[in-house]
Amino acid sequence: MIRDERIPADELRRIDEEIRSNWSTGDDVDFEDAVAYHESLPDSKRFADVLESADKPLLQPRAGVPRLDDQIELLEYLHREGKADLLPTTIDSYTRDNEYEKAQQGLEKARETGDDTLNGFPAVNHGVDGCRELIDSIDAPIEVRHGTPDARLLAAITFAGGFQSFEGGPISYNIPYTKRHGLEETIEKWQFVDRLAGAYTERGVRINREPFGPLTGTLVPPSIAIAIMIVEGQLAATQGVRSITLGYGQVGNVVQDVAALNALKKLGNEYLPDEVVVTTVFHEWMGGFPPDEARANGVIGLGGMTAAIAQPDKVITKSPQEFQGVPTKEANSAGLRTTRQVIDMAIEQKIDIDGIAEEQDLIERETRCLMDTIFEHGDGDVVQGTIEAFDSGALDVPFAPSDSAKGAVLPARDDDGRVRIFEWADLEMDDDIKEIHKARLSRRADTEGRKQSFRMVADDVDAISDGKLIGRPQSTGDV
Amino acid sequence: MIRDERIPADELRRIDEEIRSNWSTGDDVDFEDAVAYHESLPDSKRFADVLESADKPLLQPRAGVPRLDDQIELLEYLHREGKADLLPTTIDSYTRDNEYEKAQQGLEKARETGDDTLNGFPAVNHGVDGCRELIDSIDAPIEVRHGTPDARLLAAITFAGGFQSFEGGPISYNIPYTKRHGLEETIEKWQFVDRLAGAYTERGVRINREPFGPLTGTLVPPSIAIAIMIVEGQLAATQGVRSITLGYGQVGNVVQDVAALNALKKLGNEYLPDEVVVTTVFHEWMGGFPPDEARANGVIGLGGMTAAIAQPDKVITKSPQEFQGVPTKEANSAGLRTTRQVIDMAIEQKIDIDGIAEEQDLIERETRCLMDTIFEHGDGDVVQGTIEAFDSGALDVPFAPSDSAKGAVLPARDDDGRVRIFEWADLEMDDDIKEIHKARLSRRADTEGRKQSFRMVADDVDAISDGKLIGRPQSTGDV
Amino acid sequence: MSQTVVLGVIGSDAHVVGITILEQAFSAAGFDVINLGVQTSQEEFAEAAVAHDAEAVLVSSLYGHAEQDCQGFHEVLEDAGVDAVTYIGGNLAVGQDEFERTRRTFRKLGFDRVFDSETDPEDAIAALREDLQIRPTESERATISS
Amino acid sequence: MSQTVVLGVIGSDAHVVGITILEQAFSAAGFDVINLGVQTSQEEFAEAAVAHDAEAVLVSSLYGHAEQDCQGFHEVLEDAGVDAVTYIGGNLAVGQDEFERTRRTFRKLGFDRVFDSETDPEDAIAALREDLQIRPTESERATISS
Repeated sequence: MIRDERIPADELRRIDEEIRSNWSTGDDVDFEDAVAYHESLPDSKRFADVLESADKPLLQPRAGVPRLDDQIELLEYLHREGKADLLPTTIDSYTRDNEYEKAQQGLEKARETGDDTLNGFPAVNHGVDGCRELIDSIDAPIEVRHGTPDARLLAAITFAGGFQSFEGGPISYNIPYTKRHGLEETIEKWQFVDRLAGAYTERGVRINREPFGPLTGTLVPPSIAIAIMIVEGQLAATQGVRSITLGYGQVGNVVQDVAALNALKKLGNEYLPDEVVVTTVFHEWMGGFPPDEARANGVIGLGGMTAAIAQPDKVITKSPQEFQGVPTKEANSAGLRTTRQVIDMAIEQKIDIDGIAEEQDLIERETRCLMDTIFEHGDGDVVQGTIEAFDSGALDVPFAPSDSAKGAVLPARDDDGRVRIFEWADLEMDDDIKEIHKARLSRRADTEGRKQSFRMVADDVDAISDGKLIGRPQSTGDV
Repeated sequence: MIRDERIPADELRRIDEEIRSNWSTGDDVDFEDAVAYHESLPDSKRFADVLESADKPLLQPRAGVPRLDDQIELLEYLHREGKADLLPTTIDSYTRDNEYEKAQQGLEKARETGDDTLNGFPAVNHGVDGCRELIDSIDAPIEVRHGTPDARLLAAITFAGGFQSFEGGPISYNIPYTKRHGLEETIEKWQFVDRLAGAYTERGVRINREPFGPLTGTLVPPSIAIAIMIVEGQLAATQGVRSITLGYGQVGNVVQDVAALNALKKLGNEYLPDEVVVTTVFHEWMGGFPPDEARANGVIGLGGMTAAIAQPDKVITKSPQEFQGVPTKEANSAGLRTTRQVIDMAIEQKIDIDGIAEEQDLIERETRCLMDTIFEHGDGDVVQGTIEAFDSGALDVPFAPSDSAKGAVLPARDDDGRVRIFEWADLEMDDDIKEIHKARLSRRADTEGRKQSFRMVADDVDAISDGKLIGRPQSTGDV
Repeated sequence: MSQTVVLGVIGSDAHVVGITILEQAFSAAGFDVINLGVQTSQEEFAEAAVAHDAEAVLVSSLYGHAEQDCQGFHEVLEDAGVDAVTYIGGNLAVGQDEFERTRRTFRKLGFDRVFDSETDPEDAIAALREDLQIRPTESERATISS
Repeated sequence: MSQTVVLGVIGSDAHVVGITILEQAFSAAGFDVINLGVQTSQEEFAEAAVAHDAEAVLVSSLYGHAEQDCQGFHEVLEDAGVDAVTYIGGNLAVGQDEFERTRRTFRKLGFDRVFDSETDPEDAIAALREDLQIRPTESERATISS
């Protein structure tokens, strides 16, 4: 039975050898050589150090194209024109499904035709040398971003390739991304990823790990996201990770977002071991964007404003072309610069909003309920507790496509636009907290003159892309 | 000696006939016919009613081109694509200088070549019928915006032409716009404009008047702007105006901007007669914009956020192309929609920021000092008081090009980014208030490790276009 | 007696929000809903329709590959002996394809009704009631008219 | 003994912020500043330079018409008997003109130095001190080195 225990060194070596045989480029991974390579990197490329020593929120976009030279050019552009502080390398979908052969075909076709036949950078296929060429070319830290349930080979190659930050985790890259991977399976695989990062850490190469906070990206109640962040942080810490960036996706209510980021930082430091350096990352709105770029800039502006007030360590930016999918590099840079301008204009201002402490207190209480039920479900073991709590529905994520979560809990905004829980299903929560949510949603129903119903949920899901925060019924809105 | 007294009816008629003879189109003005025309307009075109009955901030852009058909097309576009609630017609520079012959040549050249040979709509040359064709074509209220020291003929023609709102005033369209027009002269001319608006008002056609709040647009301390707004409101009220929209230009510090708009509304209602309906308009940042459109969108985003919190009755929007000058209609619409999105997402949220009441109290005390000195300078007459107070420097506007103001007072931001007064010159103010400003600026100097100097002023003037709010010395900023 | 609808997102598509809302809407409207979730194959739709004796099969697709995912779908249903009303809705074509053309394409593939992504759940429910000749219950009518 | 500089915005230009800052900067640096303000004619510059026996005439222009506003300016100064250092600064050309070309144009018109709109007041002061062979005072040197 899988538990929250550190993988022994010999087991680490065994799995490492096994997974490196899954694709030809796995042969080139040599741990000692990799440590020496990391040691040769200048301070400006040490992800954990740059992030942890920053005195204001650092900005990072999303970006990945199949060919190495194109990826270098893209990241140089985002660094130079977008003034990104931290850079990403987003991995393609075939690699996320461990389909390295298909990724290889796509990469070769991209090289032949010049078209972007893959939706990201197939780092496994580029291998250790390809990754190092990228790291050598860009004078900034770079993170691997993906969405891979089984990211073991990707981690082995990108760590050896010089990347010092790796997004994802067994829950956050399972529940929102895939239907049929069991939680036990993804936890086991991510224990290896974390253990490998821990092995580098032991040698002085602190690989930064970043659980994916936004989860399904759609009105996720803050306490659910924070509880999952803490669990993934604990699992990583057990395997020896010492630099952990906990994530949170903007819900659009400034008070709730600031309160949630405060709670994330506080509870992260409280629940994770002292030897872990905890940082936070704020994702600009991950739900549906307006099709209109001008309105999209408004959404980005609100994100920047929230970041200026909450001051997370990092902000993942959106672009005005979010609605269309992958943005041009120009639009990606524009999103960075719009965010930068808002943050730099607002961050020196003292903006203390009433009610943040109360909202933070509520979020913390909710999170503790969820953490308690996880520990209880696992008799003190967080791995077993997580699996059992998701299985019983005591822990749940709204709009989860995975069979590993019930996906029965449903959120809706209250009259102030804060995300509350409309349908609790089997989610574990103290009754008095449930009463608070109920009362808030009831006030909204009164305002709108309609009954609380799934219809509010549906309206809220579309609201921001339609130009509002709260999905009010048409008749009470403006024309 | 000119005083704050209503122009008698016979004098009104005499001036009216005189100024209507200044250009051929003046002949077509017939007051009774004009009243009948206004009465025929639908509710959707009644500016004062639409503005005063709105339940959220209405948005209005700036826009004016020489040819009538182009102006109709432009306003239709801004209404349809930009979703502007209120529309403008910005007048050309020749008309502002009463050079109707030059405006005529420009208009004829525009008609021949199709080029925009004037920088606005020459309403006097288009005459009453031209204006009415514009009013008939657009299903929204339209305001005349200009910058004309002597706007008597422009008012006579545009009022008869169906416009129901008219920007400007004797101080706000003198001090920031022109060097050599005396204040006594512009006050006399604007008394006629207001008296004419009052004559329509008496007949049930409430012409809305809007003093130009941003003044020189560059770090104007809120109390100076508010005092001038109150004076212009009083002058208009004396002449019979009953719908007055007091203006304020964003300084970029959210607390100070919200406090200033609150103070503007409160003091406006307090100082103006009860029979006047007072509304407020917030101008998005009127100082230098970043050359980069993405960064400009950040500035607009902060403006929208401030508007959502302060909830003025109207917002004058900026476009991402502000730096280049006159924006394309697409960019103008984009500025409207970015602002709308931010406001609509934030306005339903309860965002109460600490310190607004204190800042508002300070602004109110400062404004009362200035109002007191104006009344004292004029022995109770606001017209004489204004002239004398500007003459002595007891009332002053920073960066005023006009010879009618000393322009000796200088602003600088404090450590929180609020606009304070660095050089008082002869501005009348209680000593304890001066001490507050001095202490705030001293704190900034400490932070920056430099002495208070004009250098801060220069740095602050450029700061927002350079990407920050406060003009910190390079060495303490980020790289 | 309540009627059963089978609901799912076809192909490799993992967009779950839409069907979650549809599930809630059809349940609230009195239907028995079998929600197959995301990434559902043609065969899984057919099996579920047979197993639950479904009156309707509602297919959702949002990632732009609906046309290829639905090739041969109605033959699979027929071979399994499914005789249900079939609807499809979502972002059914990549790019700025005119919706009428998209509707014809999916009608030809055998769907009884085709909806775009802007459709309210209520419209789909009303359509299904019409197709299955069900009347709203008394209490629902009261809600509608209130 | 302090030296006198005449300062103004030439032509119909009404941009006042720049010269306000220059006025403060030159005053703080120990010069006697005669600020003529905005919309100043060539003749007004010449008259003021004569009346105050100015060592330098500093012209500002930000609205893009500097070249036409300055045609014949140095002849006007010469006719009035002005023998002063002349500087011009601001946005001196409309559009994306390369600055070196702009500098040559205004040097040819007779200006001793030409500055773009990004120039710090300190740079202009340092240049003027060099041209007039003035050394910073003791206290100013202390400020500069601190």
